[in-house]
Amino acid sequence: MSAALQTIALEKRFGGLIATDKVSLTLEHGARHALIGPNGAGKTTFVNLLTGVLPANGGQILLDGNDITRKSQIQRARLGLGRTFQINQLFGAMTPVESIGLAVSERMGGGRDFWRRVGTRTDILDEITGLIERFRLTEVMDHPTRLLPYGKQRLLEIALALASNPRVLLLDEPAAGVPEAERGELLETLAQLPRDVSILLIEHDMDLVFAFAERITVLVNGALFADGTVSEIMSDPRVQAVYLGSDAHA
Amino acid sequence: MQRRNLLLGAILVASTALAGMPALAAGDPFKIGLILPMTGPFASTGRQIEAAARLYMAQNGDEVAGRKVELIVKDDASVADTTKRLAQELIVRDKVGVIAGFGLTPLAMATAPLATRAKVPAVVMAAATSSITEQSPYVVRTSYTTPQVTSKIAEWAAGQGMKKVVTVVSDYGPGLDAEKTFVAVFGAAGGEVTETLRVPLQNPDFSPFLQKVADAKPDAIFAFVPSGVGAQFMKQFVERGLDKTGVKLLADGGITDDDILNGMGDPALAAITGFHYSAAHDSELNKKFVADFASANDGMRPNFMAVGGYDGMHAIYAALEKTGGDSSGDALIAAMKGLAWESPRGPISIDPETRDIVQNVYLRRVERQGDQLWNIEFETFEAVKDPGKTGS
Amino acid sequence: MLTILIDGIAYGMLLFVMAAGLAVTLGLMNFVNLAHGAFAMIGGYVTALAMNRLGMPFLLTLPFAFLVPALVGVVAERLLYARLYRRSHLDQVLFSIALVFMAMAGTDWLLGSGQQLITLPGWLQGRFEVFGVGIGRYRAFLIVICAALVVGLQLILGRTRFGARLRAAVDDQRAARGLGINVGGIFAATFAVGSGLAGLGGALGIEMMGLDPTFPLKIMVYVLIVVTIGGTASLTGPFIAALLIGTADVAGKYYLPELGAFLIYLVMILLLILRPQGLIARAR
Amino acid sequence: MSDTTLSHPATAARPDAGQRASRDLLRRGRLKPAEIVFWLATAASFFLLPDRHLLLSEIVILGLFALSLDLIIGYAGVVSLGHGAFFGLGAYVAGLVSVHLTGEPLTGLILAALAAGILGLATGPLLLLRASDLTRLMVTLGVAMLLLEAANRAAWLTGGADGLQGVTINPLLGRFEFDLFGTTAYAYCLIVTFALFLLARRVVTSPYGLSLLAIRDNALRARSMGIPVGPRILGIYAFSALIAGVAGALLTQTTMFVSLDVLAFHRSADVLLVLVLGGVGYLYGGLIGAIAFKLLQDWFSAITPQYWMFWMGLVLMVIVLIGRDNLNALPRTLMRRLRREDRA
Repeated sequence: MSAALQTIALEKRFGGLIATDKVSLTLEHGARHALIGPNGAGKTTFVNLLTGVLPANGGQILLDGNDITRKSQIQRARLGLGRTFQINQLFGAMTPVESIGLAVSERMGGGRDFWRRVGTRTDILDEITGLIERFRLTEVMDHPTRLLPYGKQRLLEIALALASNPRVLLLDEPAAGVPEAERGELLETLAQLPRDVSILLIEHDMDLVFAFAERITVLVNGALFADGTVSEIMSDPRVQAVYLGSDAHA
Repeated sequence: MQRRNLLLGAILVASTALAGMPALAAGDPFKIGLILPMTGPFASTGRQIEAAARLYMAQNGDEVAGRKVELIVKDDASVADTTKRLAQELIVRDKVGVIAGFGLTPLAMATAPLATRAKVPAVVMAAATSSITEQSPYVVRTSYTTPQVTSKIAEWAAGQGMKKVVTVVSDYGPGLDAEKTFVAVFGAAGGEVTETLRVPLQNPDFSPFLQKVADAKPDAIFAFVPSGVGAQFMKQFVERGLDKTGVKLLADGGITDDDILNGMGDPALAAITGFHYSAAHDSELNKKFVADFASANDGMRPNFMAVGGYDGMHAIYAALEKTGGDSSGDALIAAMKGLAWESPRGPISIDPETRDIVQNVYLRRVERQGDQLWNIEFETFEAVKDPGKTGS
Repeated sequence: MLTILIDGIAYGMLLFVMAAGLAVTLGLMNFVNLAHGAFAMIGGYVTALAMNRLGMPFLLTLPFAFLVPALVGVVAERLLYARLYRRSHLDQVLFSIALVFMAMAGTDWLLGSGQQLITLPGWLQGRFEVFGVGIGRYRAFLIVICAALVVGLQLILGRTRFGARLRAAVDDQRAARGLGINVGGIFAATFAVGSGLAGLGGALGIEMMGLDPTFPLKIMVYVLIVVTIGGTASLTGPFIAALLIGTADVAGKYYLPELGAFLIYLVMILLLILRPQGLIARAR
Repeated sequence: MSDTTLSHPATAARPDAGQRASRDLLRRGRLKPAEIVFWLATAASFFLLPDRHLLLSEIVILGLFALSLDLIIGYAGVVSLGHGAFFGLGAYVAGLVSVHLTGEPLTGLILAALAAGILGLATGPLLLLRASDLTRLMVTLGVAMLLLEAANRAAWLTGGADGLQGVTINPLLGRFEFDLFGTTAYAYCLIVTFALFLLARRVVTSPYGLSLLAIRDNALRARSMGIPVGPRILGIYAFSALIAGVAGALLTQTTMFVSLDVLAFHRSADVLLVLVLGGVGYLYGGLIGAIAFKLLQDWFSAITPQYWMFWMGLVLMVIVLIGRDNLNALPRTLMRRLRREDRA
């Protein structure tokens, strides 16, 4: 059985600069996999290549064994590749219910429906309320998104990604900027993400990585530096030297 | 001043009504709806006509056949559907007896069917496309038609022995009308139009077209452009040295528009134009018209638009006089047909068949007299009908 | 052939002088100022009135055609525009169009609706020949003046402290503010220079484009085309765009008269399909 | 908890949460009292102002046109300075239908709508370039100008600069003749506009409309959710073009005339002005803007036919300077102040 997500010698150049250097990475089904690396290691470029924001210069991306290297952002999303953003990308004028409702109805093929009124399909409604509760947004579900506290916005960011029912979910620094008081709620929610979704966590925060991930890949200067289980990586002297030891942010 | 007159008139009307005089139609004021472009690129048309109409009323009083005449001016910004809506409102709300004005052809075209339906005369004081008067039996014109003038320019050019002419016209109705007439008449007289150039109306620069003319080396160039841009046209004509190479510049008189002729400077001296009116027309009536117009309007010189408005008012006054105050559309139109009078431009009449104007067409050249430039008439074609209709 | 090219370049240069200010205000302040043509009109009227009513010689009026709109520009910027920098583009469009309305009607009221005409000094009229190519004197004059302005602008932007600050502010307003640059002052100064240039363009353009109260609307579309095609990241883009549009327009009318007014829009649409961000896009 | 799979979450949802969610989703589609008042007032104008039907028709047509623009600007975030292209095409198609096919108004209306919608589909892809607002403004402007030039050139078909001659419209439904007072015309415009308004309202409050809002707010996120941004924008653009085409057709049919200035630049610019004046993104902006703009224009130009633009400009400028939000809040603020004074 093929991996949930796999890259083979994926490459990206900006002029002479190599941003992603033949990275081959495998994300198993149901994985809790973290991608770490110092600042400028090329993590964001890698995510952009995976999601199709940037076109790759070489190599392949396989989603469940299917080649998606040439597919557009939208097609990849429709094939089950979800993501969250490092900086919130939300719909400020909508409420959480509407945002999630939109994602759910898109998935169920209701997005082209220009006649039915929003909120009249009970199957969609049920899913929305489920997600709202799971992500602890019940209190604020009918408030405009831009007025929500940051931690709630962060939750909504993940809820939105999950609402599209992805098979693979890329979490791009989900805890970035969340105040300490709201952090616990976020971590708990992350821990409760459904197991059948394979997750690649791109993270800076080592506490979160150790709490969440089962496997870790280290990216340095755009190239794959180390790959292994949490304990393997933790005990790898090279990683400690290059990354864990030297990086003050860790 | 005018407002006070209006007020006085209103009081008069009110008091006669109150005095229990028989409520004749003749007691009501007779309203004239003047729809003009008062804003936008053709605003100067509106200004000239309005000023002339008011001058006519100042000179001839505001009472005709016992009826008080009122003028209502509306701005259509030269947008055809606005013209039509304003005309319709003037007819149904203000109950005007006549609609008048119409700065451009499509504005008149849009309104003509309305005149038919409402049986209200429409006096065209500016628009010059031949076919306007055919759109409705209630249309009367006191301006001129493009073929009327252009055909005489073409005849004259052929008479002068010119063989090869290039035409340069603005790419819109009147321009194409002029081009068609010139090509036909000049060709019939044995000349040849070697090239017909059309300049987009929104064109700030004539140079490429004039360069083409320079390359073609014709005997003369015939030009028809809207009056505002005529000055640039002539300047660029001179700048390219076309006057020195012996190419004659023939044009519809709009190019040396009296309104702005003075500012054009020496390049204007190059033009030979045909037209129906020059502010320099040598008659007592015209001298008084020009002087009164200037004194009432801050020194402004009346142009062909003004005389169209002035004569339009005369046609309305004379018709109302003739019907003895009967302001029904049919009576007024019948009265206007065949009217003939002396206008500042010379003797004119309304053709009873076509309701179009019959007038002299003059050939003029620009001359400097003192520190002013004038269109001096040097040849006259008398009582010219619109060949667009007499020909067919 | 060369005559046509030179005509086109002269026309393009003129367009650039009028558009330069708009490119900078759009790039720097992200303000859509559709009233830019109104400042060009002010410059034109300054020259026309000074020549016709005061009898000033043409060349002497040009500095005033720059200064008066610049002054009006700085006042308008501080009093009105500055309040709207943070508003949406649509509000800015509405506001600047309102300003155009007022400028047009106001000019009409003060000075009448007719064309303003000027008579150039004799040495600028007519044409001269170089190697058999006829060149209009006034067009040659335009090219020289505008080229000098372009070089001057580039020097100011590239070599002076003001230029460096301006570029910093265009690149990143917040960072520039952090560096202690008086962004507000730069805005006002730039707006003034841009308005002044437009005014100068208006004055130089009377001979070729005419001048009446509807001038701001007439010129607006052309200026916007130049700025859009050129991009707002630098002045080089609009400069190339202006020359391109100028020569394409003139040459198109000469060689393909039947395409007439189509050409300029076709060229614009094609260029924008190829380079949606303008010829020279912002590096980021 | 974590084993609650996505496909069966209903049992977990508390009923009151479901109701709240449903209420929130239905919120946008709900008819508000102010809307009912607005339409009642509009209907009343038909009976109360019988001698202004001509002006009112013009207002309604402009309002419908502005509403069509609101669909793309307010709901899809795509600006346009060339919407007159669709208005003009609709106007010409309606005119040509009446000259060459039939004077029956509804046929002309439908054909005009179709033609404009097809043009919208054809030119829509130009807007999908990764472009700034300015680029979009100019591309749309370019398209409109090309169409204007084409109409000017095709004088054999369009009548060129003189305008299309011979447009006559049969009585509406075979019974109501288009009268000189504009009464039939006004009723016709009102009914068509109201019907299209309801349609547009339905569309923008549908899931499809919600997805447009999402694209406007954040296209990056919309893409990552798998929303096909291009086709969605194209769809609303074509729909908007279709409505603009109907507005154009209404103008032709009620004035029985078409000339080149239906395609002129000032149409596109005016409608943008009107919409921005009324406010974007709530469908009523175009209608309210049209009412305000036209009434002001009518009023000012009755006082001073030459210089009305100055006063118009001044009013618009003051409106922008005060800010529309403050202006909308004005009645409330005034009421509050009045009440306070009452008490004092």
